[in-house]
Amino acid sequence: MDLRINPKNEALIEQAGEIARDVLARYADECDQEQRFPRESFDALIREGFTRLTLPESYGGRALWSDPVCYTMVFHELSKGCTNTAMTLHMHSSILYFLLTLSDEEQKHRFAEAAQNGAIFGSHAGEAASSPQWNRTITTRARKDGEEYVINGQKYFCSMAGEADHYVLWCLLEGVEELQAGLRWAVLDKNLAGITIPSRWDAFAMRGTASHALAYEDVRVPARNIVGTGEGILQPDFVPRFGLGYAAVYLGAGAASLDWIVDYALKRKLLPDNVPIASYPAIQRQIGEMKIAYETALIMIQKAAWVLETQGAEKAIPFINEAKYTASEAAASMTEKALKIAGGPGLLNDKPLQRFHRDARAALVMPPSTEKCLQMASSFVLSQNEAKSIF
Amino acid sequence: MDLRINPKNEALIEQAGEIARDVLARYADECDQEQRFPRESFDALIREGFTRLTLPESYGGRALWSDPVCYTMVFHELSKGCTNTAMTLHMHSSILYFLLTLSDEEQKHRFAEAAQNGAIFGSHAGEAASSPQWNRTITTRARKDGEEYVINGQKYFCSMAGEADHYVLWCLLEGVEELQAGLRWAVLDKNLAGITIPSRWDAFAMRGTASHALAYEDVRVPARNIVGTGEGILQPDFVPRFGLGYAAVYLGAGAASLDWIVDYALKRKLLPDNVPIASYPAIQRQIGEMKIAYETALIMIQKAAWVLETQGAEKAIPFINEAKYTASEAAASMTEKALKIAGGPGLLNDKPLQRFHRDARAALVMPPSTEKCLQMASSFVLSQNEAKSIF
Amino acid sequence: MDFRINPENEDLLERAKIYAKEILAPRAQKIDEEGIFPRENFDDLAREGFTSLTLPKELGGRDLYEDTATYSMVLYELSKGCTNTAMLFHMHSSISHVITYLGTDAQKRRYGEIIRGGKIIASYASENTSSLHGVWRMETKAIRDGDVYRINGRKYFCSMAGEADYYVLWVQLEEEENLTKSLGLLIAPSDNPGFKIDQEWNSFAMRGTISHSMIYDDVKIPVEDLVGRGGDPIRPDVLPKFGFGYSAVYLGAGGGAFDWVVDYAQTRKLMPDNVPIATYPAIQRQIGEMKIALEGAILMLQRAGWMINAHGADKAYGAINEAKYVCAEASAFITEKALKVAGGPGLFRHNPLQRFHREARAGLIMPPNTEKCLELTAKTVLEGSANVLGS
Amino acid sequence: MDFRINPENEDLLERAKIYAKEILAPRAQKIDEEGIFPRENFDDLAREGFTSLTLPKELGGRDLYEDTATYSMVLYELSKGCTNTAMLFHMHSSISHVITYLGTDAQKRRYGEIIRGGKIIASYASENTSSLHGVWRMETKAIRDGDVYRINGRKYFCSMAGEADYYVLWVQLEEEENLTKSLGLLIAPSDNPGFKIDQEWNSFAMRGTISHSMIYDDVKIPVEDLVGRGGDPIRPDVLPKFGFGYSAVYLGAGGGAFDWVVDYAQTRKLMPDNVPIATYPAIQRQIGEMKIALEGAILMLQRAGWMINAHGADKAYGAINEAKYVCAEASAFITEKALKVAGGPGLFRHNPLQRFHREARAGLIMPPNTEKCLELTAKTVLEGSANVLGS
Repeated sequence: MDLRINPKNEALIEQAGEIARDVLARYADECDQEQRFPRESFDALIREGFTRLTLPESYGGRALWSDPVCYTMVFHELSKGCTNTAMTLHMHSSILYFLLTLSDEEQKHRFAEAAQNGAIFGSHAGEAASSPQWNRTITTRARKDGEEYVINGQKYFCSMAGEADHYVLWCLLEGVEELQAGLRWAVLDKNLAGITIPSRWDAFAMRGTASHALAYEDVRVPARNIVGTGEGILQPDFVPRFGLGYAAVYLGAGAASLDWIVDYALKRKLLPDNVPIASYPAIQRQIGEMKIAYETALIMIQKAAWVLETQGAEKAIPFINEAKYTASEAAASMTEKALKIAGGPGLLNDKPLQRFHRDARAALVMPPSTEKCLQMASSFVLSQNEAKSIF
Repeated sequence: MDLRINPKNEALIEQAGEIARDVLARYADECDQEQRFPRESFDALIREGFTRLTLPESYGGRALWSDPVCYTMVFHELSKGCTNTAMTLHMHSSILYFLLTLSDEEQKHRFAEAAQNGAIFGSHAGEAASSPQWNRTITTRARKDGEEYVINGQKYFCSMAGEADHYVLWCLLEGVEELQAGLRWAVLDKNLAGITIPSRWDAFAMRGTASHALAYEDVRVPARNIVGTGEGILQPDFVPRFGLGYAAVYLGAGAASLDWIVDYALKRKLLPDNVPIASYPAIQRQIGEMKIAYETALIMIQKAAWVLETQGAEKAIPFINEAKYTASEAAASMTEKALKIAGGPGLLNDKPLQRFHRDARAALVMPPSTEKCLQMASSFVLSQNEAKSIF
Repeated sequence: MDFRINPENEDLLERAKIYAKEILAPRAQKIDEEGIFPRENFDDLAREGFTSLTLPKELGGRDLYEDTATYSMVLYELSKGCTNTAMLFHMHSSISHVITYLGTDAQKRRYGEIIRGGKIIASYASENTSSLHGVWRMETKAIRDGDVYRINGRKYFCSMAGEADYYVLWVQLEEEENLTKSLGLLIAPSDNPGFKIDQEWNSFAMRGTISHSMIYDDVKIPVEDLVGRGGDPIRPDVLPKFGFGYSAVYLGAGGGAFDWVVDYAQTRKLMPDNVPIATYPAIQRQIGEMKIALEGAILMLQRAGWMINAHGADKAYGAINEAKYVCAEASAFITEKALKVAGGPGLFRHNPLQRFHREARAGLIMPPNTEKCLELTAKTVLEGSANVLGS
Repeated sequence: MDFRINPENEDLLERAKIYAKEILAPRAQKIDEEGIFPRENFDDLAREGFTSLTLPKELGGRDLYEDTATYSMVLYELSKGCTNTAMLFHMHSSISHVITYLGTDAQKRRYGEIIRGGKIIASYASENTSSLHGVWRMETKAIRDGDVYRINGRKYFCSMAGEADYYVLWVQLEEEENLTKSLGLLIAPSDNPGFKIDQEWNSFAMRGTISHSMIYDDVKIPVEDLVGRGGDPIRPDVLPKFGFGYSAVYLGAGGGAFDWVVDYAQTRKLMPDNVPIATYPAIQRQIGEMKIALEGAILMLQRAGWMINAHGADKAYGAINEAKYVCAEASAFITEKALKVAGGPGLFRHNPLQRFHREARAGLIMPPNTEKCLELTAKTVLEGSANVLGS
């Protein structure tokens, strides 16, 4: 047993922490309040190479998904500064990794080069909501027409809609009903004709992710931008990697609330006692609960990442489910406790606590949801072979 | 709105509290440890008229089920002294009430007179466990043979087995499958030939209820001891009244733990502080939680009892379910908190706290169970017509 | 015992339900988002006579503080439509009651007329924050100068600052430290030139209460506008009336969320099941938990309300505290669970769930907060009584 | 990062599982019910070499305290078979380690031989109870008298009193108040005539630890049986080793309950459904919650164990506290939930669930208890470090 982080990437985690504090945190409240994409933060991340984290080293990247523990810790650190930035960068980084996995050589080179030059990829998989006993349904269709494909469909929860340079869509070849055979990814320039935003992301949590809906009406895309052959398109590690990153990002909201409230508790004094409220036992008790919830969630995430690295996605899925559950519940309970400790001032919008609290609510419902996690954890125990799909 | 207890029966509630403190509490630990029926307590209750609570006034009774609020409060008070005594007396009192409701005139007189003279009736309905989506299954059969009926079957969780003077069984007339038509109650002298105890009640909670299994093999009972005609035998208020009493009795374990721990906290001093632990904020916090949980459960029980009295059983069922849930959870959380507050000494068998804690565990599983209550509460909201049966 | 709402006031409850649905709910989102004062709502409620409900009957009111249980249910129902309006309505109504309760005949006539005329009177009291264990303090002093009081000081969380027609000032009338003799209540029209609004209220929750800070810069108020005598506002028969309604208002957020999510569960369908999610057992279980929590909180609220009238506000103090705790916790619990049940759509800003969720957070924090309630409750158990001022 | 159990010691874990199932579990009920010392278990474990595991390799052990993560998992696995045996095994093992860690070469040889010979050494330390915030105190004094120490005093909760072959005495060596210089560890054969057992251990939980009180009535111990120097036992590199194993043992109760209830859920069928209750979603959800709680606690345990070895026991103090909290709470949570899932049969004494449930309650209470853990954890956050003695 050795719980040290891979020393090779330790500096990266530290750097992520610094950028989070120095840059991301500076813009986080503003972007949240104005409900806009954290462009300044993203630009800084492009400059510092953080949009290339999952690129191969030959393209100036860090191939970070080969070290999932460090991957999660980097995004966890970023998230402490700005949950929205961390979440959208995670979407970009993961989809980029998957894209290169599925691409042919020409595509791989072209996409990697674009990313190397700072292009941002958004991943758009969401369609109408599926029940917990889920079979993925894809209604977006791609019809071949000469050297082009014509895309029609609608997607929901499209993070970085209007902000990413390229949209990566999941679509089904027209005339093919079987997912395994007909599923493709289309990589679309965001400026292509026929792409519109029919409804905007207007939510009380994760407000800066620009997760609008996107409609595609007869959008024509060159055939070379259609990725995948049906073979391996439903790679078992795609969805788990997304989920693992969510856990790390959402826990960031909890961690930020702990940092904030500790600082607050050490400074805040009430009359007539005139000692920091950190000296009150009732406050200490709650900070103790927050800290322990945090540590438990963190080690659950690290273990899941480690299993993913060493034993593969299929083995890791139950661990990722459990980590997502634990991290979400920890983030939710930590931010709630922090609000209680802070009292009235914690409600004010000029302090970030209420933002951490709101963002943590997304953790409870974003896939895999609490209910889904419980169901999967249970089915893993009750029969060892049912735990495959996690979203 | 008027939340005062009916003044007519107030003195009775007070008297119940006195007997609980003076008599029941004295024998409670011993009966629990030796796993025996609280005979001394029961004898005292017979002397004081508490086995006649639900008899009509013409037989020296108090007709207490006509005032369900007082009924629950009396049993709640008794339970603070001894959960086992309160529970078994509740079984006796309720079954006696139901028996007289269903009996013909001759039977009514005979049973009431027996009860007036101190006879104890045990109610034995339990058969093999049913699923939450329950339909009652009765496998015990009564075959007519001249002026007698011959009973065969097996019952579980028969409180006061070997202790009650009469066993009241639920049985089905042979040859009739339809419950509504064939269900009868048989009132058996406990000494009848053919009655055996195949397995004894050996549990870690409610150890003094003598809830053994009872086997009936060709037990011959005179026809005049068969009660009911099929008409009204499944009275809608029988099961709810049982459930309401359970809630009151189980909450007694919680109340007793609160009383005990308050006394303890005011006296217990730790070195080197040398002040009562009641002065520590962390202790106060937990006592505050216990008290509030208690008050909430109590008012839920009282409301359910009031609805039963004023609007009838059918209307009251959802309230009784909710009261049972709240009371069980309150008893469980209160006794758990009390254990935490007491520390090591609370574990010792020479103190009653561990008994309260164990007895409260039965509250969580005894019908209607937590799960059943939640399901019923939910179905009441989701469709107003599904909330009829509660066990 | 009688749990029915006083028949004499039942009409008010029915009307509150209708106003909540037809008048308040449609405007609630705008009030929340823009953080504006619900002036229109007040005007409509005034037109319906609701803003005079707590005036004595001889002044054209319904004397609703004589039936605090119904009063609290009216607040609860209004709050399900718009938490902000209900909160302000309560502040106006409680001060209206206190003015006529403590005032001279001349004051009763004068303010009775003003209130019947639809004017709004605001009540606030916050000074520099006091510690959990601290006693009340009042730094704002009123110095007698001939026929007027001259007042200088600073107040925080002043609901309706800049919007109410009249302000209520809580001040210390003399230099004497003992507030039970010196705390005074003054009323002044809000256009008094000495009132300065200092800081913008921009909060995560209860945004429509526009609770700015205020500075009293040599405010001059005629001595005849002192209501009652020094110390009267914190008399044990007066003070609890200010606080009690908060519990009802905050519980309204939970009630609103509950109604919304039940409706949602009955209509929301997921692919490919295509049945309402209300049919999933995991959803049902959670609706059951919410329902029971809501019922318990409502009862605790009604119980405290009833005690205020039946035994006097001073005797009801313990019950009021317990109700505050249960209502705030239930509302927080229900809104959080509702978010989980709703999934992604619950986060959308056009759905009221996220608003209820935020409002409920203020309930946890507003005085007496969770910790304070527990401490006070523990004291009622450990010492047999709780000081009204909570010191 | 590497979460694998050290391959060198994996065999121990496998063997512990087997012993738990084949040796310990079948005897567990009798030990619990009769409150007897598990002598047979110790003899069997000694024969398998397990009672020497923590001795250094050169003394015939496996030096298992050099791999505390595995040590804790061994305890956890044994505890699933018999919590009492695991607890006593841990006490014996930790003191065995400390003797050889602090002892002279002569002591190492001598006690190494004794331990390898299957003798049991007991460790206990309780004096009069200290308050949550109190510092350690030691009233039992050892007065040097020529070649012996003469010891008088009284100890509480002395596990294995009357049964261990050797006792370990925690005493104050001089009159000096500073325990970091004067606290000494002495060993004596249990047949020393000065040992008097004072009170019978009759507890609700951990009945097989027979933790009587003891009186040291002028116990004479040769000076060469002092282990280490004054203050050594509470050195920050020594003291945490005594406490850490408790967490693993108590978690074992949760683990045992979990295994039992999963098996139960897969076999238990209710009428008339006739399918295992494991197919009910409400049951699945709860099994999911239990599973995740268990996984989190195991990880926190392993993390603390790893930190003891990787960074030193003094640096691991925070992690040890956090593990204690999480393990105790998880075990309490799991056993309570398991009771609910099991229903009535879970209460039966012949099922081990009620035993696990009771043992888990001791976990909540044994030091550091929940409140203490939270306080210490808060201090690590608020002050950056926690004092080893917890003052």
